[in-house]
Amino acid sequence: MAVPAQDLHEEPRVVLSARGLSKSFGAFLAVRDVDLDIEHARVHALIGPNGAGKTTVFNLLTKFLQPTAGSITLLGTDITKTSPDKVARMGLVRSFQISAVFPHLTVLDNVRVALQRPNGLSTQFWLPTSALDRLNDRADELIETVGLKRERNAIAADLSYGRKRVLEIATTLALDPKVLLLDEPMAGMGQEDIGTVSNIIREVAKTRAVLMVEHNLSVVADICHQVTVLQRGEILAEGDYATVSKDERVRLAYMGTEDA
Amino acid sequence: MTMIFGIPLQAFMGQLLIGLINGSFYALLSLGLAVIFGLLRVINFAHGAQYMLGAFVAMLMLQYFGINYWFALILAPVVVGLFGAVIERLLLSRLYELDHLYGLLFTFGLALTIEGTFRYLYGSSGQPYAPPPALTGATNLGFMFLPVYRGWVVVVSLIACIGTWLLIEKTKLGAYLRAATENPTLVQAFGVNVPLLLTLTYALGAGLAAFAGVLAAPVYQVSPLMGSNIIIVVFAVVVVGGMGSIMGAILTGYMLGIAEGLTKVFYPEASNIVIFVIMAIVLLIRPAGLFGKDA
Amino acid sequence: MSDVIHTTAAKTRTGRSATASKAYAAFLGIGLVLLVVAPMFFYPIFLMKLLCFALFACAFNLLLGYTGLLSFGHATFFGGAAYFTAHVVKEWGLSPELGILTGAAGAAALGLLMGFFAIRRQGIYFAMITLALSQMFFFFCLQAGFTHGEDGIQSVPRGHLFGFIDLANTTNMYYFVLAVFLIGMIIIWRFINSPFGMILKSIRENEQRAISLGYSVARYKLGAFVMSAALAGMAGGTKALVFQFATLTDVGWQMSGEVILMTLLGGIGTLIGPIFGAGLVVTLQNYLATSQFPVTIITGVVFMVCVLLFRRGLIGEFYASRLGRKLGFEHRR
Amino acid sequence: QSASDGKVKIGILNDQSGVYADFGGKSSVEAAKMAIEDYGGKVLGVPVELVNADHQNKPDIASNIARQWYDTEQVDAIMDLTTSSVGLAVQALSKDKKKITINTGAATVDLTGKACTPYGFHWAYDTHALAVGTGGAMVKQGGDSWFFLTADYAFGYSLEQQTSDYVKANGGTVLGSVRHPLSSQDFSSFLLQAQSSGAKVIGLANAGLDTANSIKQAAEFGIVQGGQKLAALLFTLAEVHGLGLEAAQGLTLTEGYYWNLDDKSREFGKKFFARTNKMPNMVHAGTYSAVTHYLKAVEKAGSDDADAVAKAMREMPVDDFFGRGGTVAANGRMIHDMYLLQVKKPDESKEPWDYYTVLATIPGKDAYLDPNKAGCELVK
Amino acid sequence: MAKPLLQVSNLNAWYGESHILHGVNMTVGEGETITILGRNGVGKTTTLRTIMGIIRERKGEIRFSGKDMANVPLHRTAHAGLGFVPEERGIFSTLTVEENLMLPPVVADGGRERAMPLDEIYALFPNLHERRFSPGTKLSGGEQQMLAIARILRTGVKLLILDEPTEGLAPVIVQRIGEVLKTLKERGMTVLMVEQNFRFASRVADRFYLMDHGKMVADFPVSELPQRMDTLHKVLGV
Ligand SMILES: Nc1ncnc2c1ncn2[C@@H]1O[C@H](COP(=O)(O)OP(=O)(O)OP(=O)(O)O)[C@@H](O)[C@H]1O
Ligand SMILES: Nc1ncnc2c1ncn2[C@@H]1O[C@H](COP(=O)(O)OP(=O)(O)OP(=O)(O)O)[C@@H](O)[C@H]1O
Ligand SMILES: [Mg+2]
Ligand SMILES: [Mg+2]
Repeated sequence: MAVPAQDLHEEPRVVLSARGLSKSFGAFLAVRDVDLDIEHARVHALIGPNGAGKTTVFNLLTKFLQPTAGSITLLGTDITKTSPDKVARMGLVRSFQISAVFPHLTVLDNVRVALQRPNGLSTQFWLPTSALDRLNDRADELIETVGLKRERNAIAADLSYGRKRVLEIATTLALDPKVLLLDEPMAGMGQEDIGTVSNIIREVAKTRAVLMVEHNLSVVADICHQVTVLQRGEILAEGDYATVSKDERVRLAYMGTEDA
Repeated sequence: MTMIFGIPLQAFMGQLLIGLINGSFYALLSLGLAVIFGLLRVINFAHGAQYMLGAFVAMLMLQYFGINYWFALILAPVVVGLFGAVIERLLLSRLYELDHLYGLLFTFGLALTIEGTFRYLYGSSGQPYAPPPALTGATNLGFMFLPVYRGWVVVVSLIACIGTWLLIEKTKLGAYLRAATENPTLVQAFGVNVPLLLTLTYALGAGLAAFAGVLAAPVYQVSPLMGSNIIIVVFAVVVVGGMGSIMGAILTGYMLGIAEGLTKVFYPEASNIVIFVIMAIVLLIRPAGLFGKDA
Repeated sequence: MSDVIHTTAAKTRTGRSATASKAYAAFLGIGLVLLVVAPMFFYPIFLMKLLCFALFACAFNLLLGYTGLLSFGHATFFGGAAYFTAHVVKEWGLSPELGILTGAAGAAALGLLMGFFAIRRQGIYFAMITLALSQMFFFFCLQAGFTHGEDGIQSVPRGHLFGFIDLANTTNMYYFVLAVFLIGMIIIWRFINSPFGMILKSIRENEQRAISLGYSVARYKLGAFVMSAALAGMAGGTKALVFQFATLTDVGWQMSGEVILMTLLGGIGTLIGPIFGAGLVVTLQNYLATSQFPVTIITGVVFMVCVLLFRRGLIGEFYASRLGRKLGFEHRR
Repeated sequence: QSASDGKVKIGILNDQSGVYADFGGKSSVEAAKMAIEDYGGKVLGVPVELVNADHQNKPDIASNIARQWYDTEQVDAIMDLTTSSVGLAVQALSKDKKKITINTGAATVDLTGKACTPYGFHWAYDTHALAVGTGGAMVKQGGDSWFFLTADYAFGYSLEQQTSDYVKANGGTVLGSVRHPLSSQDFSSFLLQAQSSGAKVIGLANAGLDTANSIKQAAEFGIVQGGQKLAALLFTLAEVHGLGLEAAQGLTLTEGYYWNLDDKSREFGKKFFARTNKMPNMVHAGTYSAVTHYLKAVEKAGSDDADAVAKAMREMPVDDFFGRGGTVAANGRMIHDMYLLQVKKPDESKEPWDYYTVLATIPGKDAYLDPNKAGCELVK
Repeated sequence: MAKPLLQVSNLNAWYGESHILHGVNMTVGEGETITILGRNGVGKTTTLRTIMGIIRERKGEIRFSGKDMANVPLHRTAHAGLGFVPEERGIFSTLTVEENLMLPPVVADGGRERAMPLDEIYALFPNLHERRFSPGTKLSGGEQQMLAIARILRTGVKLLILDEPTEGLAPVIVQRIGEVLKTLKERGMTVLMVEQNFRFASRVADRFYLMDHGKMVADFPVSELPQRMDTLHKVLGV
C-alpha cells in the first residue's frame, strides 16, 4: 500500500478553507458566498443538482478560475491570488470531470511524469531519460495500489474510460498531495471499478484531506465523513450523510424521492 | 486654419479617409480569412493568392473576352470560388481530421504554387487595369480630392462585410457552420451535409478574397506579388481582431487601416510595422485579441 | 518488483527494439563516415550549406516535433544570428567560434523575447503570432544600420579557428562546419531524451493536466523555444561564415516556410528526418536555381504533396514502412 | 593564343521572376544570345557559351550561383546583375576569383566608386546619371521645386540624395520628402502629402512595382492633371509598357537608350522585337553592348585571362548603337550619353511602343561622375 | 416481439488496426426500450457509433426498417430516423443553448408529428430554459447532458440512441429522465441505450443485451432479471 502505517489515524484539522467565495460569469452568479472547511484525514463530499456550481467551486479552489470575491487559505497560507501551478506545488491537486491523462504515454510514464516534479527531475535537459528509472519503484507501487499492474506498459489512450480514471488517480497520488480534489471520480465507471476506487479514496484519505464531487450517493454514504450540499451556488445543507439525506430541502432539490 | 498635431485639419481629414479606404480592403480580406478560419479552422495562407487571382481573372476576362468591370465583379469571385471549391473538395478536405496546422501548411504550398505560376506566366512587374468609366474622376470634398472609385470601394466593401456577418451569425445556415466547426461528425449525424457545407464555406472565403482582388485591380497594378505583400498584414489584422471572430476581423480591419493611414503621416517609415506593434501590445493585454473569446 | 518489469520498461522508454537500436547505430556510423568523406565527391560549399540547413531544421523540429509548437518565425533566429555573427566577426574581429557563439546567444535572446509573447497561445494562434513577430524583426533588419539594409553584410571574413586554423581553406571550413553540426545534433538528442524532454512531451499531450500536476507549462515551453532558437542561431551563424554573407533572405518569412518544409519532408518528430528533408530541399533548390523552371512552383507543389500524401515525411514513412517496422522502429506520432 | 579551357563562357545572372523580371530578365538573356550570334558564336577559335540563372534579387543566392559557376562550370564573365546588392556582392566575389563582371542592371555608383575592382565594369546607367538627367535636366525644363517619394532603404536614399543635390545645384528647391516602406501597396497617403506640398515635380525615388503603383495612383488622384509633374528616377520602357500610357503619360525619366532614337537603334530594336516581342530598354541594349565589347576584348587580349581582358576592355572605345563614342574609364565606368525622356499621351503615340518624346540629351561627361572623383582606389 | 425496427447481424468494427466488435448480433423491435450492459471498454459505445454510421470501418449487416444502411452516408442516416446522443454529449460552445437545441433539422419522415415541441422540452428541463441564451459549453456537465437529450427529442426520430444518458446527473434528474423515457415510450418511440447505472436501466428497459469482448453474450427481457443476476454478476461485477 502507498500509505505508510504509522501515519494512520491522524487527527482531523482544517487544511483548506474558503470564506465568502463568490464567482459570477457576467451577470450570472454561479457561486455565492460559500464557506468551506476541508479537514485533514477526512473525505468531504460536495453534492448538489447539476449546475449548482460544484465544478466552479473546484476551479476556484484550485485557482483555475479567479474568484469574484472571497478568500482561500491553504495550510495557513492565503492563496487567493496564487497561480494554479503554484497551488499544485503547494500540495493541492485536482482531477478533472472529463478524464485527463497523457494519452500517448504509457501508464508507467504517466505516473512518472507526475513523480518527476516532487523528485526534482523535471528541468534536467542534460540528463538521459534513464535518470527517471529511479522513480520506477515508487511508480510501480502506485500502479499496484490502483490495480493497473496488468496495464503498466499499455499506452494510456488504449485504456477504457474507467481505467483512465483510475490512472488519473494514480498520477494524482504520485504528487503526494496534502489536499486532493476529485471531480466525479466515479462518473462513467463500471461497478467493479467503483469498488476499487472507493477503497483507494478511503485509504488515501487517512493521511490527507479529500474533497470530492459525486453523484453516486451510495459512494457518498459509504466513504464520506462530511457532506456539503450546494444549490444555485449557495450552501443548502451541511453535515454527515445521515443528517443531510434527511433534510427535506435536499431531498427535493437533489436526491429525489427514491432511496439512495 | 485649425491644426491637429501640427497638420492642417483638412489634410488630417483626408488622411483619415484614406486610412478608412485602405481599411476596407483589410476588412474585406480579413473577413474572408476569418470566415475560413472560424468555420474550417484552416489558416488560409492562399488567401493572398486568391485575392491576386481575383484581380487577374478580372483582367484576363477583359483582355480575352471583353468582359467589363461590372460583370467581372460578380464573375471573378464566382470563378475563384469555384476554383476554391474544387481545391477544398479534392484536397483540403482530406486534412480536416488532422492537426489544423496541416491546413495551414497545405495552403502555404498552394499559395506558392499559384503565385509561382503567375509569376512564371506574367512576370511580376504588373499589368494595368483601368477603372470602369462610370467611376473615374474625382469629387472635391472640400478637404480633399476623393477619387470616385475609392468612395465606391468603401461603400461596397461595407455592404459585403455586413452581409457576410449577417449570413454567418444570424441564419440557420450560419449555426450549422459554427456547429460543424466544433464537431463535424455530430452535425453530420444530425442529418446535415457537412462536407458540402465546408466546401461552400471555403468557396465563400475564396470568393470574398477574389472580390477584394477585383476591387483592388483598378487601384493597384495587377501583379502576382500583390497578394503575398498584403497577406501577412491581413493575418495580423485577424490576430488582433481575435481569430475566428468575424465582427472582430471587420472592425479591426477598418481600425488598423486608419491607424496605418495616420502613421503614414506622422512616421511614414513605420507604417509597415505599426500593425505588428499594435498586435504585440494587444496580445500583451488581451491574448485572445480584441474581440476574441478567451480560449 | 520483478526484473521482467524493468526490462520491459527499458524497452518502452527508448521506444525501439534492440534490432532498431542496432540498425540505428549502423545508420549513424555509415552516415558519419559518408559525411567525413563527402567533400571528396561533392562541391564542399554545397555540403556546408546542407549541413547548416540540416541543423536549422533539426533545431526547428525540436520545437515542432517534440513540443508541438509550430513556429512560423524561425527565420528570425537563423537570420538574426547570421547578422550577429557576421557583424561581430567582420566589425569587431571576433574569432569564428566566438562569432557563432555570439550568434547563438543573440538568437536565444530573440527567442526569449518572441517566446514571451507567443508562448501564451497555442496551435495556429502561436504560429500566427510568431509569424507576425518575425515580420517585425524583418523590418527591423531592413532598417537597422548594422545590417546594411538590402545589401546585407557582405564579405564576412571566415577568420582563423582558435586563432590558427585558417578557415578560408575550404577543407578546414568543411570540417569545422561538420563539427558544429555534430555538436548541435548531440545537444538536440540529449535534450529530447531527458527528463525535461519527458515533461515537454506530456505538455504536448495534455496541457491542462500538466498544469494541475504543478508544472508551470509556460516556462517549459519557453525553455524549449529558447533552446530551439539558440540552435537555429548556431546554424545561422555558421551559414554566415560559410557564405561570408548575412542577408534579408535569411530573416524573411519564406525562410520560415522553408524550414517547415524541410522538417515536414524529412519527418516531424524524428531525430534525423529533418536532415534528409534539408538535404532534399537544398539539392532541389540548387538544381532549380539554374534551370528554367521557377523554384517557387516546385516548392509549393512539393509542400502540398507532402502534406497530402507523405505526412510522416521520408524518415517517418520509412519507420512506418514494413522494413522499418521489421527493424523495430516505432513511429512516434 | 587561346582560351584557358577550350571555351569562353558568359553567365547572365539576373532577376527572372521578381519585380525586375521585365527590367532585365529573360530578355537580357536573349540580348546576350543575339550578341554572341552576331559575333559569330566563336572567339579565338573556341565556342562562346551562355548560361543564365535567376537570382531572385537576393545577394546571397546570387553570390552562391556565381561561386558555383566559377568553381564548377568555368564561367569567365557574368553580366546584367540587376539590383545593387547583387551587383556589389558578385563584383566583390569576382574580384577574389579573378573574373570579369559587367553590370548592366544595377544602379549604384559604388560599383565604380568605393567598391570598384580591377575586373568590375558598369555599363548602362547609374544613380548619378539618373540624378543628373532627371534631377538636373528637369530643373532646366522648368521643374524647379521638388517633393520626393522615397523608398525607405539605401537605394532610395542615395537616389533621393543625389537627385536633390542636382536639383539644388541647378537652382531648384526641395520642398520635402516622405519615406515609404518597401513594397507598400497603397501610396495614396504619400501622394496626398506630395500633392499638398505644392511642388512642381514629384520625384519617385523608388523602383519596380512601387514606382508603378505610385504612378497609377497618382493618376487616380489627378496629380498630373492638377499640373504637377511626376519624375520616376528609375523607370524604363519595359515598365512604361507594363503600366500603359493611360497611367504613365506625362512621366519624365532618364534612360541610356531608346529604340526610336535613330536608324541604328531602331535596327537593334526591331531585331530584338522579332525575337522577344518586346522593344528593348537600356538594360537589354546595354547587355548586348557589354557582351559584344567583352568578346572583342577577349579577341584583342588573345586570352580569356581576366587581367588581360580587363586591360583590353579599358583600352578599346565602345562605339556601337548603344555606347556612341563611349569610353571605359579606369574605374570600370562606361561613359556614354543619356537621354531625358517624357512619356507620350496615348493619342500622341503613333505606333506600338512609340512611348517617348526626347526632351534632352545629356552628354556622357556630364551624366557620369568624373572617374578621378568617384572614390575608386584604382584611380589615383 | 414487436416488428423489428433495427436488425444488426454479424457486425464487426475497427479503430484503425484494432478490431473492436467481433460479430455483434442484435434486434430492436419497434417501440422497445433496449439497454446494453457491459463493463468499461467492451465496445458498447463502439456498437452505437457503428450503427449510427460514425465508424465507417465496419463489416456486417445493419438494417433499419428493413433498409440496408451499409452504404448510406452519415448525413443521410438521420433522415432514416436515427438520433444519437453521444457519450461526450457534443454541445457546441459557439452556439447558445437555444441554438444548440434548434440545431438538428427535423429530417425523418413523419418526424414532425413525433417531434417534441419547444415548450414541452423547456417544461421538462427548466434549467435549459433559464440558461437558454448562454453559450452551450458554459452549462454544467449535467445541464449539457439534458441539452443533448432534449436536442434530439425535438427532431422526432424513430430510434433514439443514447450513450450513458445518466452519467454525471443528479439523482432527481436521473429520475426525471426516466420519466421522460417512459413518456416517449408511450408515444411509441424506440430507444437503444448503453447504461452503467444498473438500477436506472432496470427501471426503464424492456430488454437487455449483455456485452463482453465485442460481442453480445446474453439477451433477456426485464422479467428474467432475477434469474439472470448470476450471469450479470460474473460479467459486470455488480
Ligand atoms: N465559464 C463560465 N461562463 C458562464 N457560466 C458558467 C461558466 N462555467 C460554469 N457556468 C455556469 O455556472 C453554473 C455552475 O456550473 P458548474 O459546472 O460549477 O456546475 P456543477 O455543479 O459542477 O454541475 P454538474 O454536476 O452538472 O457538473 C452552471 O449553470 C453553468 O452554466
Ligand atoms: N478512437 C479509438 N481508437 C482506438 N481504440 C479505441 C478508440 N475508442 C475506443 N477504443 C477502444 O475500443 C474498446 C471499446 O471502447 P468503447 O468506447 O466502445 O467501450 P465502452 O464499452 O463504451 O466503454 P465505457 O463504458 O468505458 O464507455 C476499448 O478497449 C477502447 O480502448
Ligand atoms: Mg461539474
Ligand atoms: Mg462508452
